[in-house]
Amino acid sequence: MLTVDPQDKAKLINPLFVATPRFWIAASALSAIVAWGLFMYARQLILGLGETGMNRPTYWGVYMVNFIFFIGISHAGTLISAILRVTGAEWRRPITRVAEAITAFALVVGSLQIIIDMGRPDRLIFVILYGRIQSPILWDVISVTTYFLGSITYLYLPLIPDAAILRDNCPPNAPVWQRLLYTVLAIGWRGTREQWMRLEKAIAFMAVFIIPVAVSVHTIISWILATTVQPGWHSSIFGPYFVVGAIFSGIGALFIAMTAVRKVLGLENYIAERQYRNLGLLFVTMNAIWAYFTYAEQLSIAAGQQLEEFPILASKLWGEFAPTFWVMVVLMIVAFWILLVPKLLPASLESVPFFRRRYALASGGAAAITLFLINTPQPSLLNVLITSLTGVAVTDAAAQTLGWILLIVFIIGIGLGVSPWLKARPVTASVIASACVVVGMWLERWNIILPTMTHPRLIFESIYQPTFTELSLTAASLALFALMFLVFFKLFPAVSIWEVAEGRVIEEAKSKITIPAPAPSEEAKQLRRWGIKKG
Amino acid sequence: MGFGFFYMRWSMVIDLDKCVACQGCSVACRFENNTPVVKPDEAIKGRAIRWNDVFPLPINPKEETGEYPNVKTRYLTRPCMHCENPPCVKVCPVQATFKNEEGIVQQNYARCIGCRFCTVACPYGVRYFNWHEPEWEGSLATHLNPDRLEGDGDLEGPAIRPKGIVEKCTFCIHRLQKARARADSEKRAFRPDEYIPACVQTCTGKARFFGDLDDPNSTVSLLAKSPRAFRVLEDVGTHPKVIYLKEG
Amino acid sequence: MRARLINKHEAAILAPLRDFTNADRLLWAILVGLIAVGGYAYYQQWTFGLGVTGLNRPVYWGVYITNFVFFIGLAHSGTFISAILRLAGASWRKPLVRAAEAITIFSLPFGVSSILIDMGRPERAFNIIFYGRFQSPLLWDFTAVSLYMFSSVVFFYLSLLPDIALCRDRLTEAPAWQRQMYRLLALGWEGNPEQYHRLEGVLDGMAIFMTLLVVTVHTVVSWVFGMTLQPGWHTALIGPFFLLGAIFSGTAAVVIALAVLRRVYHLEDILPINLFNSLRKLLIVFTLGWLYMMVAEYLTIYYGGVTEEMLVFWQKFTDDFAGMFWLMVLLVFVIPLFIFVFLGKDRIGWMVTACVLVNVGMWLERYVVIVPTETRPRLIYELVLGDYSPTWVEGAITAALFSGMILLYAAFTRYFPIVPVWETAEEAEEKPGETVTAPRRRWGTVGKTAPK
Amino acid sequence: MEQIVSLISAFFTEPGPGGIFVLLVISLAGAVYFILIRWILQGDESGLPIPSKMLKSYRQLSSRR
Repeated sequence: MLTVDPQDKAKLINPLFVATPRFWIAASALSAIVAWGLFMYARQLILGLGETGMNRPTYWGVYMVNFIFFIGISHAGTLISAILRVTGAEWRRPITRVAEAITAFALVVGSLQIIIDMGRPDRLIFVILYGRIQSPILWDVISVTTYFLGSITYLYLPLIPDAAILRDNCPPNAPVWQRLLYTVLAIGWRGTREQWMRLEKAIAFMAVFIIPVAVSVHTIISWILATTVQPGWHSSIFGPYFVVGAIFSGIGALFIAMTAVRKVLGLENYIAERQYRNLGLLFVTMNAIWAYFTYAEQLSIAAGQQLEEFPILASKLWGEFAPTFWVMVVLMIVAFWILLVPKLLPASLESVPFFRRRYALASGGAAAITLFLINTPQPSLLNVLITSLTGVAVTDAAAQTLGWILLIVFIIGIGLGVSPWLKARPVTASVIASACVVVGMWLERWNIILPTMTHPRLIFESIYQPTFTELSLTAASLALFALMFLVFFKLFPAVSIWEVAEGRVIEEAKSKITIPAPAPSEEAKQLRRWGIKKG
Repeated sequence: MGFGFFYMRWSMVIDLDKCVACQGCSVACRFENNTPVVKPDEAIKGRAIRWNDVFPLPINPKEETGEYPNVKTRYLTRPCMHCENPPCVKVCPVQATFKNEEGIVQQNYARCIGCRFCTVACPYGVRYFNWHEPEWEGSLATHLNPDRLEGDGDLEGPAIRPKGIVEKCTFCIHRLQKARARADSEKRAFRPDEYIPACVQTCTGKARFFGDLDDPNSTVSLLAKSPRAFRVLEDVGTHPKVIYLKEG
Repeated sequence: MRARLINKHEAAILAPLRDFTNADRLLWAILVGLIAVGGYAYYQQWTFGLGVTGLNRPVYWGVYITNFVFFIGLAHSGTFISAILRLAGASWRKPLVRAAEAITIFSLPFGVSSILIDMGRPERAFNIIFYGRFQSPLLWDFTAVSLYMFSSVVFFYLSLLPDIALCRDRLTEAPAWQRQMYRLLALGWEGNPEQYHRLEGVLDGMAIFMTLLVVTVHTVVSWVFGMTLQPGWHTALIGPFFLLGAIFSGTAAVVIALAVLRRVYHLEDILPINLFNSLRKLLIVFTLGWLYMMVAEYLTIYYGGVTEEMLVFWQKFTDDFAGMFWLMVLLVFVIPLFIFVFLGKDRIGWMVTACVLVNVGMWLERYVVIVPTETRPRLIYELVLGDYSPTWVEGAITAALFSGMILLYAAFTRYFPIVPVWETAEEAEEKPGETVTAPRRRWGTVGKTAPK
Repeated sequence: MEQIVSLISAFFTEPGPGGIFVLLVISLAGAVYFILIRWILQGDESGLPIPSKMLKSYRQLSSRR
């Protein structure tokens, strides 16, 4: 019989046995979207891939973007929790379960994208029957499968003691099937010393094992693109670049998921600001590394200016992919700002008027007006305004220049204005930043796959527009992901009960060695000066 | 210059069908531009300077070119391509090499610091480094071309190069300058056909053509539209202004 | 306010400054001799031109540029160990930061001089300032490397400042000029707690800046190659790859320096074996990371199978440079990984062996990145294409550069404490038992609310 | 817009600005380092008042460690 802290019982265990109406509404809404997706998929299956917007030469579209995106998200979990375990970061304890769950579910949804994308999903088995190891697709099948099995194990291992705890602490009115589920999953865990030691050993091994697997998964996904000779894809940086992007978007997803769990289940005491702060630092670092890789990738194309490569970069910088590219860049900058600037802001600066919300609103208004003025037909209103205000006639080009500079100044003004507000709300700030990053990373995958697809060497350039089928299936995939998450945390505690309890024990042991500070002795005061005679 | 001075876009067309690989262009270039002569042991090390080079294709000696006696050897004669988008200019840290308004990639011997970034960056290998102080044997030293472009920190054209700097084909830019000066002194407008580089002038098979690519009726413009026309290493994005006409 | 106690190892740390031996004189004489030979070689090159080297068309860049990249890479050791580990809060770094940073500031000048030596017209070096064009990656290099050199000297000097003051106050028996030097360099440092606070604040701030600089510098160094169109060089990965290699070889160099210092200056107590074990873990990660980058690079090229790229690829894998390439793989990856994983724990001898191999291998790696590409150009025909073998001039100058670095390092350790006295004093103070306050860690808010 | 573009491209392609930029960066760094070193050396417990509020956070930082 395993006992549990009463607060843990109240917060983590009891909600598992009460189904609120909120849960049923959310679950049925998500199920409806998934059902709609199933219908659309059945339609695509019967009518063929012609239902999508894909064409010649755009053979890969939204499904492939989703695939890379979801597999990227899956790095949240395992990689982060494994790295944090290996390096012994104590603050990881309340968030490992959420992280590992993201991995497992994102992998399921991600692999599903490939099947959706296949013209003949019924021949999936051929990959095994006639698999050729020379093809990167085969590497992918191997590594994703390994990763999936590994992360399921990695999710399950820390779940065993929790299942046993649940088995032993079921409220009397718990349904039989739920009791049975926990009993089966606990596989006879009794919590003996030997069992604990073996479990810890197994988890430690899995953590080390899963890191190279996770790195290999996203590297190999990138190689599906990079081992071709297509301009824009055939780049040796893709492996590390994709891995960095995957971890980056994974942290974003983790932030969103853990905040959702925290809000919905009221776990503010478990998932505290410490987790947000430390994970936020990791997030900023990944943001910087991601920016470094993106810059390195684009610059080498820009400097080369090769005939086939350069049009792809041009299409991103000022061509038809400019909107998605610049939105991505802006989102990443916004995320960077939100994560970093409020942290650096000294408390004393909050009295300065620049750092008020009112000022942010004013700057926002000014920015909007400036943007409008710049875009009025020539000679722009801005020019007229400057001339009438200052009495100096300026050229249109100069007015435009001034307008753009003003716009940037105003945007920085918005950023400064909202910074104290964000500083006071680290959780909200993290979620906003994560949303920016997750959307930005989806766009990043889009900006990698599609410009190359639509600018082939010897096929006339094409335009790709996702159809309703593709959008439906994307929405359904997201819904499926959320639904799995919802159901899982309806059945299992969102915070690993035993790991948190273990953390408390370690913390207590540490706090015992604290010695109260004695007043510095006269001798110490003298020595403090390094024996240097002053004066 | 008040005589309707306008910029040309100088270009060369080389008809490989007419080229007999006599290397006359290389010799003419050598004498026109005072290219230093290196000793045989240096030449074998790869230090010979040939602004205009004639060499077999493909260059990789290991690649099969057919079995004797059915050997297929082709030759390529190669001046500087004077690219529209020259990789050498981009990497020069001091603007010792630059593309002028007429599209000629010039080299200033007085400013070059000898870092050899441009030689490494050029995909065509048209840039040469002076490994030693240049020397000419015997009577060669007394027959140097006195032409040079000079002044205001510039030293270009056939001027004697000091050691440790990079030099390259200039489309005989000193001839252009001389032709312009002559037209100027005769108080008339300069015509594009007044100027051709030495290699074009000497070409045995009349394989080389030279002129203004911006003029739609010039010989080079017409030849550039030939279905046989191609440019070397087009895919690296340099947009060369030396256009070849394919063999056969 | 933190009390500062006397470092109990102070005498041991200052001991090398007090006894200057004949062995030192011999070492210095040998090094100066090597430098003199290098100087003569450079005089030859200056007089007769770069023709005295083995460089030719199309191998325009050879050993000198390899040295440049290698020295700059070596320099990242110090910044990595001190700045990045400072940011990461790894307190075990403290005894070894100075030894590592000294590698930085003594290898950077030789990286920079490699470039000057490689120039055909070194007397025109100032043209870069008069006529600098920012489009050229060489200018990026010039900016980043000079800023890095300047900043690392300042960073080094700042962390040295309290110890110079210590030398000034303790080494009263030193010759007059030496005492005068300490007095001048100490800038009147008094060691007030306030001064220490400000110093630490500035060092923390500079650590962030230096970390960014390290990344910038080596990326920009790699872009000298990456921004050209040449097969084998024009790859987007070259920035991160060079950076990783630089930190790898730098960290390995730190291990070598530490082991030598430990042995020669009897610093066994101050540089405990744990340091080597911590560095060993880092090195294992770097070795694996290096392999990862290597595979990513060559697999992409191989699968692409672009004609020009493949010529360079086969040059490395099976043709002219195969011996060097596979030796490099053996030296950088296979043997060191084996040693680090199976033999390195608690064994300094093995660690040093592996690290020497890593550094030799990394030099070869730079060479194998730079030269093979040049031997397979797209359109250059020479009778002996790309037959580059360095001459004695290049060898002598390279030897002189390495001797110069060792000489500066050796001389430095005789005049300044190579283990930071003030930073390790702080360390000693924080040990539980004799501490003022043990660090109290907050466990989220769980510890506060959950009843025990 | 055109002007900005031409200004930026001139910065990169013209001879001169690059060198000035290098000098600017180095001298800026020199000035900053000079000020910082002087500021550190002026740190006297009894004497001057604390010049910046940042100092307080440094103190908290270091006492926490």
